[in-house]
This record gives sequence, C-alpha cells and structure tokens, in this order.
Amino acid sequence: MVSQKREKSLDVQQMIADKKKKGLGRKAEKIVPILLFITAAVSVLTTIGIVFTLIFETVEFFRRVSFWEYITGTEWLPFAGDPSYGVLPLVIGTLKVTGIAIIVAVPLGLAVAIYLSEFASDKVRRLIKPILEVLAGVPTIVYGFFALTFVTPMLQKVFPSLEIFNALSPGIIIGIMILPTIASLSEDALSSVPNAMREGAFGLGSTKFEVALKVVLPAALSGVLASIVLAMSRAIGETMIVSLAGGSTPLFNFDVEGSIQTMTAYIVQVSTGDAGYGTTIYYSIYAVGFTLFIFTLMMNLIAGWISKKFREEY
Amino acid sequence: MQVLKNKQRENVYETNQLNLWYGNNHALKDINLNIQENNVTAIIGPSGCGKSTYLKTLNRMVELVPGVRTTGEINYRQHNILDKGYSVEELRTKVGMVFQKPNPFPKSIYDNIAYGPRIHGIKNKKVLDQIVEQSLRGAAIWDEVKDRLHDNAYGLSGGQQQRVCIARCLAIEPDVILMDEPTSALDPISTLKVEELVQELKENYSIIIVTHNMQQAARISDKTAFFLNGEVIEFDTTDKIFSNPTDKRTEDYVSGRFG
Amino acid sequence: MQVLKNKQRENVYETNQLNLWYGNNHALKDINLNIQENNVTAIIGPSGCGKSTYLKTLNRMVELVPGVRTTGEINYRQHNILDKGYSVEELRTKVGMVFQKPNPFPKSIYDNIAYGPRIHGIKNKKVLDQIVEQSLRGAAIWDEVKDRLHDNAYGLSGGQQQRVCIARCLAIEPDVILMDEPTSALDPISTLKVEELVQELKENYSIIIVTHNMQQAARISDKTAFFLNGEVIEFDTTDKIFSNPTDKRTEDYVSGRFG
Amino acid sequence: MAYINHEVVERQMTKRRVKNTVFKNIFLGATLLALLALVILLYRMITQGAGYVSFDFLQNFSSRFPEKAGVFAGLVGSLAMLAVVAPVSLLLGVGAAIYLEEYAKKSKLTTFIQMNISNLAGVPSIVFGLLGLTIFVRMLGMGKSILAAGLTMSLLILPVIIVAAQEAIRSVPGSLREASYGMGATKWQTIRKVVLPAAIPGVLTGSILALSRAIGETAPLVVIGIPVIVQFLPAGVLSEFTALPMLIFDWAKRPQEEFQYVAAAGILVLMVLLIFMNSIAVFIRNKFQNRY
Amino acid sequence: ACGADQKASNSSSETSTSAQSEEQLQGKVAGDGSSTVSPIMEAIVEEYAATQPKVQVSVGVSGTGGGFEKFINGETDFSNASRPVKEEEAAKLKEKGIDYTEFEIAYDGISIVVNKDNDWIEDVTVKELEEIWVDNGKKKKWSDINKDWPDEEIKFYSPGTDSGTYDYFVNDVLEEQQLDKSATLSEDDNVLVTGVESDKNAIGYFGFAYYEANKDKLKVVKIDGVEPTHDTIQSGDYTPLSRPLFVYANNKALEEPAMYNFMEYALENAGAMAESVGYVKSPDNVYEEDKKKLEEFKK
Ligand SMILES: Nc1ncnc2c1ncn2[C@@H]1O[C@H](COP(=O)(O)OP(=O)(O)OP(=O)(O)O)[C@@H](O)[C@H]1O
Ligand SMILES: Nc1ncnc2c1ncn2[C@@H]1O[C@H](COP(=O)(O)OP(=O)(O)OP(=O)(O)O)[C@@H](O)[C@H]1O
Ligand SMILES: [Mg+2]
Ligand SMILES: [Mg+2]
Ligand SMILES: O=P([O-])([O-])[O-]
Repeated sequence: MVSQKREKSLDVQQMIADKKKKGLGRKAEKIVPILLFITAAVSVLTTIGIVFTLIFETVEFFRRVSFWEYITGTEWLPFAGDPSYGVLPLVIGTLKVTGIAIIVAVPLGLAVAIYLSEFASDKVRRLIKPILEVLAGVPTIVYGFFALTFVTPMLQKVFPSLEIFNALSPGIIIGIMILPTIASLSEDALSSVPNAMREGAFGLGSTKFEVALKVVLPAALSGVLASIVLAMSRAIGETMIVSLAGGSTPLFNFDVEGSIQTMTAYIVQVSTGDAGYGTTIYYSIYAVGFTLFIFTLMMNLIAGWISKKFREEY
Repeated sequence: MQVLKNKQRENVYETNQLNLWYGNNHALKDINLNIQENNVTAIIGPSGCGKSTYLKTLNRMVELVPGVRTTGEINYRQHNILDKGYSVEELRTKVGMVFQKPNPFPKSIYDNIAYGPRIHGIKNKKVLDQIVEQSLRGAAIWDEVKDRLHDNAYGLSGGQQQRVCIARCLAIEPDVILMDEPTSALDPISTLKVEELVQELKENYSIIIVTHNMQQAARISDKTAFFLNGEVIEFDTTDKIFSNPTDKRTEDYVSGRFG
Repeated sequence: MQVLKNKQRENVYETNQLNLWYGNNHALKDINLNIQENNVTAIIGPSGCGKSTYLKTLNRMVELVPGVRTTGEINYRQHNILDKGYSVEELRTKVGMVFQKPNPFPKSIYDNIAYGPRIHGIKNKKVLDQIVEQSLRGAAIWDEVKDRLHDNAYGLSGGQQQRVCIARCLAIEPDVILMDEPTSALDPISTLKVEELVQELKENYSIIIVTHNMQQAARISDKTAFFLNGEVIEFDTTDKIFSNPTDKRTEDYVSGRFG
Repeated sequence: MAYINHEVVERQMTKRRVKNTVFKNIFLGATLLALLALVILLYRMITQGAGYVSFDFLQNFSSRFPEKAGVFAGLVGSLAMLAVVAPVSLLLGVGAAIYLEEYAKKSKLTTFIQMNISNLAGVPSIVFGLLGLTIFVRMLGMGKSILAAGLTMSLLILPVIIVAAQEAIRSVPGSLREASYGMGATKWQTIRKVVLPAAIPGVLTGSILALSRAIGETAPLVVIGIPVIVQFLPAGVLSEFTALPMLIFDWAKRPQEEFQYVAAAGILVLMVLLIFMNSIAVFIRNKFQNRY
Repeated sequence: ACGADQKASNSSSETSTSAQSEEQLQGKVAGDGSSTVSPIMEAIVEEYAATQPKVQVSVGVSGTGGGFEKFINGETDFSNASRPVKEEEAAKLKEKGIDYTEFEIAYDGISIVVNKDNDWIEDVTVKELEEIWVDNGKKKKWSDINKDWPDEEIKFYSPGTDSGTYDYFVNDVLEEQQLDKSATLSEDDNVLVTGVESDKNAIGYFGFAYYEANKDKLKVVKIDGVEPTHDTIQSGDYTPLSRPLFVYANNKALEEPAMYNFMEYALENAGAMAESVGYVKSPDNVYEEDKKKLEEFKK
C-alpha cells in the first residue's frame, strides 16, 4: 500500500527498517539512566561520607566531654591546663562575623540587584554582573590578607580602640565577598518576575522606584530571601578570612572590636597546630566540624522553608 | 441626535507622521491617525504588523524596550506626548492599559485595585474601599469577588483575572483605555462578558482595542484601523472596513485570505 | 476517477472512545474519529478545546507531560498505538510532526535535515546528501537555502525555518504528518507558501492540521473536525462544515461568533 | 463619582519623581561602591606584588631567599589538580543534572537528592577538607596526592556544577526536545544530540566559575596537609604536590619582610589565573546567549 | 641530535658524580610537622635538591602535633618537632609498631621583645616576666610590676595557643598558669612583630628567627642579664627560654637509600642551615651523636 505511492529515489523508511533489523542496541536506553542515577547518587554519598567522617571522632569527643557542657558552656579553653569545652564562644564569634557581613551585604546587595534589574540597561547589566562575580571568586586567602593588612589598619584610624584582630574587619570583608551572591541571585529573582507585572504597574503611572519596591520586590521575595540565607551560610562557613584577620581568642561577649575565634578558624588552628594526635583537642575539631555542618543544614532547611512559604504564584 | 453627538466628539489622540524603530527594525511607518473620544477604535492586522507597538506608543510604554527610537508626534489632548519634557507617569494615569494576558499583581484582589490610587497618594481606607467597589462594579466582577477581596488574585480564573485588571485600570479613572487583545486568552463566555463591558465603558472612556478576531472588531468597534507591515492601510468606520473596504489588501485580510 | 480514488482510501487512524486526562483535567472526552490517508484533515476549535492534545496523542507525544492518563484506543494502520508494547520511536518515525513555532535545532540546516536519518542509523554521506536535497525540495525551500546548507538554521526567517522543519520531517519519509498551527507564527507570504506545500504533500502523505484560522481550514482541507471543550462536535467534509453545519455550535464558531 | 483628583495627582508627581531619582542614585551608588571595593583590592594586590612577578618567579621553586622564591611547583600543582577536578566534577555534575532534569520522576527520592545537593552547596569547605583527609587520603590510601586533593575539590564544587548544569538543561526549550522525539529519537539520543549541545554553553559558564573556586580554595588543602616545601614537579596523579594558595599561605608567615611581597606576587599570579578563567566564562556566556 | 647530546651529557655527569662516590639516587621522602622547624628544613631541602635532583622530598607544615599524627599513621618518613614526642604520641607509635629515632638539629631561643620607643625596660628577671604575663583577672599596667615604669596598660602579643612556642612559654616560664587573657594571640608571628612594632606599650615573644629578621624594628629584652644571641642560646646561658628542635625519623624508612641519604645530608648541614635562617646551631657533639644514631641504619 505504502509502496504504491510515488516513485522514490530513496526509500528511507526501508533503510531505517534495515538498520533496525541489524539491531542497533537498545542497551544504551537501559544502561544510561542507571549510570546517570549513580552520578546523582554521588552527592548523597558525599553527605553520608561527611557524616561518617565526623560522627566517630565526634562520639569519641563526647565520651570525654559532656554534651551539656559543650552546648551550654561559655568558656572554650582547650589548651589550658584545666581545659574547658563550651562551644558558645566559637558560635558567638561565628555569629558576630556573620551578622556584620549580613549588615554590609544585604542592603548593598539588594541595592545592586535592584539597580541592575530595574534601572540599568541590558548592556550595563551584562558588563557589571560578571565583574561583580569576580568579587565572589577572589580566593578567601587573598581576602584574608587584605582584611588583615589593609582594612584593619584603615579601620583603626576611624576606631582607635580596634584591635589587630577583631570581628569588624573580617565581617566587612566577608560582607563584600557574599555581596555578589546576594546581588546576583536576587537579580535573577527580580529579573524573572514577568515583565507583564511591570507593564501593569507602569500602565497605572508608577515610577520605576515604585514598580521595583511595590511590585517586583514583593513578587521576587522568596528568591531574594533564599539568596540571603545562602549567603549567610557561606559567611558561617568562611574560613581563611577569619583565620587570618579574626584572631584566635574565643570569648563569650558581643564586642566586635576585639579578637574573636570562629568555629572554622578553630579547625584551622588545630589543623596547623601542635595538639597531639588522639588528644581531646584532636577530637574536638570533629565535634566543631559537626556543629558547623548542623548549622549549615539548618540554614538550608530555613531557606527551603522560606522559598516554599513566600513563593508567589504568577 | 446621535449624529449631532458624533460631530461634537473631540480627538483624544492625533498622530502625525509617527515612525518607530526597534534598533534597525522599522516597526511603524508614517502613521497618521486621529482617535475620537467616547468611541471604540479597533486596530486589526496580521501578526507582527505593529498593532501592539502602536498601542504601546500611545502611553509611551514602548520606551521600556531598550533601543527604541521614534520620530513624528502624538498629540494627546493637544499636547505632544513624545516631547522629552512630558511626564510619562502623568500620561499613564490618564491612559490606562489592559494587556493580552491578564497580569494581576501577586497580591490580594483588593490590593490590586488599590495599587493605583495608593501610589497616587490616596491612603484613606474608606475612600480606597469605595474606589475598589466602584471599580470592580465598573468591570462587572464585583458580585463574583466581593466575598474574597483579600484572596490572592491568582486564585481567579483567567476571565476573572482579566476583568480584575480592567477594574485596576478603572480605579485611577483614566480618560482613555488601551486594550491589547484583551480576550485572546479567554474562553468564549469570558470573552462575551468583556465585550459587553467594553460596550458599556465607552459611555465614559475612549477605548482603543487591538484584536486579531475580526468578528470581534466588527461587533464592538465604531472605527477600525487596518495595519500591515507597520503601515496604516485603511482607517474608517467599522462598517465601511468590513463591508466595503477601499484597499484590496484590507479586503483580502478581512475575508480571511491571509493572517 | 477522482471519486473512485476517494472510495479506495483507507483509514490511517481510527480513534475509538478516546479519553484523556491531565491530572484531573479531563481534556479529551469520548473521541471517535477516523482519518483517511492522502487527505488533509483539519481540526478547528477555540483555544483550549483539546486540538493540540488530540494531535499529540496521535504520535503519543502527549506522554511527555507528566501525569497524563488515557483510555480507549487509537488504531494506526490497524494497530492500537496506546498499547504499552507499541514502540513509540517506531510510531514517530512513521508519523512526523510540525509545530506551531518553528523549532529547528541550533545546528546547520544540513544537520537539521540529516538528524532524523542519522539517529536511525543512516551514516552514509552520499545517502544523507541525497535525503537532504530531496527533503528540502519537497518542502519547497531547496532553492532558497542550497548555498547555505552549513549555516545555522537560526539565521533563516521564520517562514523559512518552518519549511526547514517540514523538510526535517519529510527526511524520514513519514506516512502521516501532524501539523499544529504551522502558520500561526508566520507572515502572510510564508503562510501562503506553507499552504501550497500542504496541498502538494497530500499527494504522498496523510496530513492532519490544527488551525485557528478557519479560512485556512476551508482553503486547504478535505475534511474538518470541530472540537469544543474536549469533545468532537462535528466531523465532516470541509464544505459541509463551513457551508451547512449540522450543529448550532459549529455554525456559531465558523461564523466567528466566539473564539 | 470621581475620587482621583488629577490636579492633586499632578502635584504629587514631582515629589514621586524626585524620590525615584534619589533612589536610583542610591542604588547606582551601591553598585559603584561594590565595584570600588574590587578596584581597591586589585590595586593593592598589584602595587604590592607586581615588583616580584617576573619570568623567574614563574619558573622557580620556593626558596628560603625571597629573591629566588617562585611559584613554579604551586602553579603546576594547582593546574594539575584542576586537570583532575575538571573532568571528575563535570562528568559527575552534568550526569547528575541530566538524571535530575530528564530522567528522575517526581518522587520523594528525587526531592531528597535535590535537597541534599542544595544542602551540600552550603557545607563549609573546611568540612570537605576533613572528608577528603579521612576518606581519600587515609581510607583509600591516596596520600596527599593530586588525586586526593582533586577529588576533594571535585566534591566541594559538585553541587555548584550540578545546579548550573540543571539550569542550563532546563533552559533548553521543550520545543527542541519535542522536535527530536517527533522524529522517533529515543530519550538518550535526544539528550545526547539535542539537549546537551544546546546546554553546553550554560554548563561551561557555571562550571568555569566553580572550577576557579576550586583553584583558590585554601582551607581544605590546609586540613588535608598538602606540603609546602616541594622542590619537584608532580609526575602523576598519585604524586605529592603543592598548590598556589598553600605557598601564599606559607610565604605570608615567613619572618623576613620581603616574603610579604613574595606572597603578594603569588596572589597576583593566582588572580591573573582566575580572571583569565572568568573571562573565558564571560566570553562563552556572551557569545552563546539567546541562540534560540 | 639535540636529544642524544643531552643524554650523553647526562650520563657523563652521572659518572662524574659517582666518581665522587655520590651516586644518583631516586626515591621519595615525605615529612611534615613543626612550623618552627620548617624554615630550617626548607633550606636543607632546597640545597639537597641541587645534589640529588631525583630524590623528591616534600615537607608539610601541619605543626608538631599534626606532624606526629601523620607520622603515627605511617604517612610520613620523618616528622619535625619543636618539642619532644609526648607520651600519648609515643604510646600510639608503639601501638602501630612504628620504631623511630630522635635527632636534635638546632636550637630556638624564644625572644622577648618590646617597642623600640620603650625606654624603661632593658632587662627582666624570670620572676618579673612571669608577673608581667600571668593573668591576674584585670587589666595590667606597667606600673603594677615596677613603680618606675609608666602608668599605662600593657599590650600583650603571643603566638597562638596551639603552637609549640606558646606551649613552651606557658609551661616553662609561667609554670602552667593562665597567660594574660587580654593578649593578642596569633598563628602568624608577623602579626606579633607588627603589633609590637606599632605600640609603645606592647610586649611580645616569639621564635628567635622572627626577632633576627626584624631586629631593626624591635627591641629585645635581656633575661636575667642575658641577651638572646647565637652564642648565649647555643651555650645554654639564655635560660629558660631556649629549646631544642627535633626531627623524628621512621626507622624502616631509614633503611631506604634515598631517605638515609637525605637524613645524612640533613644532619651534615643542619647547623649551618639553621644559622642561615635565624636559628642557632646545637653544640657539635649533638650532631656527632646524631650521626652515630644514623649510621646504625647504613647498609
Ligand atoms: N521588544 C521588541 N524588540 C524588538 N522588536 C520588536 C519588539 N516587539 C516587537 N518587535 C517587532 O516589531 C514588529 C511589530 O511587532 P508588534 O508586537 O507590534 O506586532 P503585533 O501586530 O502586535 O503582532 P501580534 O499580533 O503578534 O501581537 C515586529 O516585527 C516585531 O518583531
Ligand atoms: N501540559 C499540560 N498540562 C496540563 N494541562 C494541559 C497541558 N496542556 C494542555 N492542557 C489543558 O488541556 C486542555 C486542552 O489544551 P490544548 O493545548 O489541547 O488546547 P488547544 O485546543 O490546542 O488550544 P490552543 O488553541 O490554545 O492551542 C486545556 O484545558 C489545557 O489547559
Ligand atoms: Mg501584539
Ligand atoms: Mg494548541
Ligand atoms: O609548629 P610548631 O613548631 O608551633 O609546633
């Protein structure tokens, strides 16, 4: 019936049928998804690996130090003759730096995002966004020296009581480091608000600022908040900047002018330090690492919850 | 009497030698078009002929596209709106716009309607309540939404959303309403409702409507402009355009030979 | 003789009691439709009535949407394609599809056309060259592109892109070609070209075309099905549907009273 | 009834337009401030380090004499590590992204994997260092090799690459997939011949940024204990090595003041490398944007 | 032709070196450990690489403790230490069946430094030093220690808590009492140098090498009348602030020719190299003893 049709110089369907008979394997269709699933599973294995890595030494640590002391103690003196292991000073140190970073990065980052998405021309945006992303790509060790050798001395001219090691300088620098994360991700969120929404608002006589603030920002809120939380978790996990410019004095206070120590900086201190293998100090870095892991996990859950809760339907 | 009234109608818009380019794309060519008040003016033409572009020029919304250039003039109530000094925000409070796809803000119905008045400085709760009700009534949707004013507008059906958008536009009491294919995303019944609404609104507003549905243009408009490739081929009373067009291309188009 | 030929035509598709749900949305309801070979069958109806859905069921493309369920049967050349065991890849090599928006691959024109033959194992350069030329000729675009076969297909105009897509589809010499509003994104002249092409193609292929342009359906199809809300309201020769429909709703629709 | 008094509206308009202008300038100022921070950073690095960067600096091993010290071993080591990180992380990342975007059904497992990826993206790099030390260096006995460090860094940037690749794959229009399926192509054929080629620019852009992060990361290397006194070039992936950031970290702690400038010069080399990689990413992004 | 030439010249150089009984060896030697020792080790490795280019020596700087951790795990052939191995560590080494040999390679003198403009301090007793540095729960002024000293707050700069230097200072000078809590602690000794350099009321301590490199910026304080110099440290006059530095070698590894050769070279040159990077030679008999210990592994 089909062959009854026009004269064909080539019978492609016949050729296709021939190739089929030769059995061009269907195997790939079956194997490929399995292989791909395995690659996807690597990320899960990594998480399992992290927990596995941390859990044994952490358990050993809590065999030596009471869990209660750890989470409520306000003294972190692992190297003292009579050591104490209250993690709160390290947590406070981390939060001080993170807090300052957020205070710097959120208003600036949002302003940049709004400028790029609502005011700047396409050309300017395409130029500035990658340049700003360089800020996120600067190695943290570079930032660390910058903070220690440039920012701190500068700040000391303004605040004479500022010590060499303090929370302020690394906080500001981490703020600059996470600024592109907030700016870039928020800009994505703002830009993905449909233009129809802006047109609707402009059509009613709004100025650009009103459109940005009253229509676009609320519509992109979930993305913006998620970017902030993500940036916060980067600030919490930041290591080299605080190691170099924050100091190594875990103190339980809210002073930002004096030396601090963060959870990450503690791990670096011990990793490059003198503490003997098998000592409580050795195990403590795993406990602190685990605490960090829990912190970032929580941040992530919060981010997920935020994007669900504030997701706008349009 | 009807004839008399027609004679008295003033032009809301007078377009003289309007040209518009998107970069190098010459999208509008030497447009001359006068639009009367309290009338429904339909703009028809095949896809890409410049209908939306022209409509968006009337409230300068087209400027949101980067790289747009215009020459010529558009006088709205005797003022050339293409003048640099002309305040677009003011223009747009006088000229409302309804879009092809319903585009309510992701806020409550109430906040959608109150948005315009609010940005224009009306804060008084009582007044806002009154504006919201009046606008929703004006858009023939009050009864359907009065019990859920504080629900998100995205919970409504497409046809309802479109009428909320019309209400939002009425809330700033514009002089002119621009509509860009306002029913093309709607089902037949919603379409009918919007068409009826347009008929009512023209008592108080001047309406310019872009449509790809020729029967719709024939049904609801007083005058019709036929665009092709960025030019106005013919502009006349709707009767004339559909029953006895002057230009062969108009005839081909309205009889469905292309587009 | 023409009459005789008509009588001999077999059904390519026989659809029996087809129902389809997108999740809870009952998009196709009890469809019964037989489609003859070497014919142009048009499907018309207002937006959202299920035209595209039905078309995509004919090559099981609709399965790409998660959560789709079907009941009933569609026999293609006497085999029920909705059977689990039926190979979709084989079906789709016999049933080509052209989409509403031209969707060439971001590759050269040549590679676009050769894509189908290649994935089916045809590697021979000579054979491919022949297939490419033959398909582009078949889609009436050979002369326009023969000197730039290795340029990116995105450099072509919309109308040319659409014909390249048709050529791409011809390259595997399908039995049936499904077309979903193939001209709705095209300018009048390109539309005309594609319409002429469809007329030529029906000599060798069975064509099913969805269109929102009723005049187009009237111009190019032999039979027309009118869909409304997921149901087939009327299916008959095109002449009958447009001049003397049985159902009131069909009449309302073809005379432009809604949609 | 008229509620809107157009005269009042007109009067307020001036105020609103001024407000608009003021805020626009504030936003612009913030943007310039951020750029200024970058400029100061770069300026300082250049003025501190430029004097020490020379051909010899690129060719010498580290030394106890500041004028003889060079980045050779670190530069080669970092690039060698990149040669491990790039294929491993791209293969795993793109594979996972294809799985999640094209194959995975909406199930609890998929949601879990997705959540897990975004969580991993937030795990501090130093924790990855502990992971690498325990699993790769010790358990799998790779030692402080290029392979061990490279795998650690691969896992570190994997979530970023997966997310970038997912976005790139998602942004390939469905119409291209439909066209391919319509020709009777199988799923894998469609992915391999249509989806991946179209997604590659996006994948590369995101990945290069992630890879440049892997080059600059210091904390995991410190935890793994990558040596800094290395007077030889790595011979293979199992060879010990040193990396640029480790050398910088080491030099900056030396007693002689001149080493501060050596460190600054090392930083400059690192930054040039990173800016070079970023430029490639920007080039790809701009060249292949909006093709369809 | 060029390649062949090179080969020829290579082999000729080989024969000439073997003629000097310095055969070309091949192999890998890995070390890790103290940051204090690392400058000496770097100098040794740098020089050694010139004589035996095919022996690849890598040295990490994980600190004495971190170094021992790796040594215990069998990951390294030798471990640098700024203190003797601790009991726990020795126990672990035994448990793992790792036999090792201790070599003393140099001395480090901990230097007490103050600002250049400090004109009141020249010489302190160990007792005074203790009084200055021990935490007394409140802010301390110079005048609290000595009436003649200014009525200004003392600023303390100390190496980080997890460094051998801190450990030594707290153990041997402060006798395990709490070091003043207001002290700026830094893992990077350069920060201490800068800190003391820029504050008139500052006092700090760190390894002798850091003082040597920054002599012109700082003022060193004599302890019981003794100034830290190469001589006073080597002779042991500078007490209690000088300490020996060690290298621990894995005995099994020493049986490898490359490792043996490297250690031989290291002990030969340790004194000179130590001096060249600002440390102090141990007395000659120490090196003699070291060499004897090493020779037992000669095959
Ligand atoms: N934002 C834009 N940037 C560049 N060119 C544009 C833009 N919008 C429209 N154009 C071009 O301007 C011309 C007119 O477009 P316009 O949208 O006004 O057509 P239209 O008549 O409204 O078509 P449709 O019926 O499809 O809505 C077209 O060639 C189109 O490609
Ligand atoms: N991917 C999808 N998921 C869920 N529902 C869908 C999907 N595609 C279509 N539908 C629904 O199925 C119904 C029929 O849609 P279909 O696209 O077949 O209409 P159509 O007649 O082709 O309309 P149009 O003329 O606008 O293309 C509509 O109610 C639509 O909302
Ligand atoms: Mg339009
Ligand atoms: Mg459709
Ligand atoms: O590195 P340390 O010498 O302080 O152990």
